[in-house]
Amino acid sequence: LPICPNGSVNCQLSLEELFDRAVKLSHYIHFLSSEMFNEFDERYAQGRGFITKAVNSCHTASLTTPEDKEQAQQIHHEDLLNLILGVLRSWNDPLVHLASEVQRIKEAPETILWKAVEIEEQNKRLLEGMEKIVGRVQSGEAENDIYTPWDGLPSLQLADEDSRLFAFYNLLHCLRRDSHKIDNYLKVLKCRLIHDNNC
Amino acid sequence: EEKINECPDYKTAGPNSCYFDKKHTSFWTIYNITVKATNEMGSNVSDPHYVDVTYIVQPDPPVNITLELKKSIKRKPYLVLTWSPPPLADVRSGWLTLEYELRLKPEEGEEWETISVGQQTQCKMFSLNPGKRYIVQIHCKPDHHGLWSEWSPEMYVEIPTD
Amino acid sequence: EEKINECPDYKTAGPNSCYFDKKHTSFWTIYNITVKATNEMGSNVSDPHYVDVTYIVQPDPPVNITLELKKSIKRKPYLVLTWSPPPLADVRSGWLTLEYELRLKPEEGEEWETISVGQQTQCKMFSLNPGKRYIVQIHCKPDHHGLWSEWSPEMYVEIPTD
Repeated sequence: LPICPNGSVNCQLSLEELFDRAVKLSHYIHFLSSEMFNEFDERYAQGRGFITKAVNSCHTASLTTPEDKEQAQQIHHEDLLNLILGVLRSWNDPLVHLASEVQRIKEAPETILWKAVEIEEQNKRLLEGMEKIVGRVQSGEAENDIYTPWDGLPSLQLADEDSRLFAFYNLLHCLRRDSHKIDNYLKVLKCRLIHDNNC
Repeated sequence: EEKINECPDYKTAGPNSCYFDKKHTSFWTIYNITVKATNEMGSNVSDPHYVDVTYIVQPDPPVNITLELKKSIKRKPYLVLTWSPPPLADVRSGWLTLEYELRLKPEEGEEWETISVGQQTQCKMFSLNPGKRYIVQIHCKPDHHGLWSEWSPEMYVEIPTD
Repeated sequence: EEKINECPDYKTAGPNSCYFDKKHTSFWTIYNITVKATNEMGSNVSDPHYVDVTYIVQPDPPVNITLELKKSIKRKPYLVLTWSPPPLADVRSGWLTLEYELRLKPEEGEEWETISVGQQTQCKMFSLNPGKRYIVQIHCKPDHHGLWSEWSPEMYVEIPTD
């Protein structure tokens, strides 16, 4: 199948190809985020009761995101796309610092270090793809205002080990949750826009 | 501040149980569940049990499983299996994505051979022993988190010898 | 509007070549590549060549290949092959799904028999000629787009005659 049958006229990936790749990437990012959280939890969080404090303390909590299937299906696709963009943008900054700060954790295993760097890179890549998708789907100008700042860097550098480890635990816990949301929402959008809700 | 809710339904799941339906559970929320026991002497509360329903979803087994024997160009028999997601699992909307694993073994054999087939709903099985009768089963799981379903009922297929 | 970028690296891939590393390839884009030749008489540009990097991914060959001769209940020999995906290919996360093909032929034979085994990483080979020495190789490819890897190094196995 020739890639560009009519030469350079409109020679770009189809919306379906863009969504296929976005879903593959979001699946991969969430897989890595889950594994990183589990590895960190097993190695640094056992018996410290971090889960009790990690309830609803993500920097993206202020973004109103669909919590079940009905809500996800009621939201307009442009709003859901912009929401995904907003969550991805909100993770750019923390992922940059996570990738560098995680190197300072005592005996941090290579598998955690590698994943932190890989997730940061793939998050940027997914953001690039989402901007292309929004550009294709959006009627008006892409909304740039959905974004929540992150001010968690000082807590990743605290002297007290317990507090510092909790800060990492909480960040990884939120990354696992938000990357799962993004993966779910993208799969819903792909089924809606490409497969007419018949995946 | 923490909102504490009493169990919405003590009956549906039988004695000493609490049943939370869809209205009482949402994804990506950590529920802190404790059980309080009271008698005339007073009461006591269990340690908290933390649950996010995202991680405990268990689907029903796949359905509509078909087995079809085919011959490759070089007359070698191979098996084509197809199946459908469990009806209650809404994969159509994309909210739930399932992955599948199948297992097979010669009827009198001991060891199952398990093959993961990702999100596909069909699979071709090669390298089957002519003249043998095989048992085949399939199960499924949400793509990231959750529990494997039960195995589907056993299905049998005999590989011809010619 | 189309942005035209010059080749980032004329050296790494040897003479008359251009090497694009990860930083210079995005998988959201179809690249239009042309080669411009210039001499004292002037210059000329080739026809455009369109590339989508997803379509040209070529994995490394499978590794850790094991061959094991077994006897079926009816004393007939069969061969069990197992292998692992190439280390650099991240199949565990579902980022890349590989399918495999194996080929074998009697050592002095001419014609390879090629068998596709889908995503399985093990295969049982029946109907082998006792007393014959076989050569076996395996290669792999991304499941949708991409190129077959090189064949794995040749492995030999002799089928016993008793």
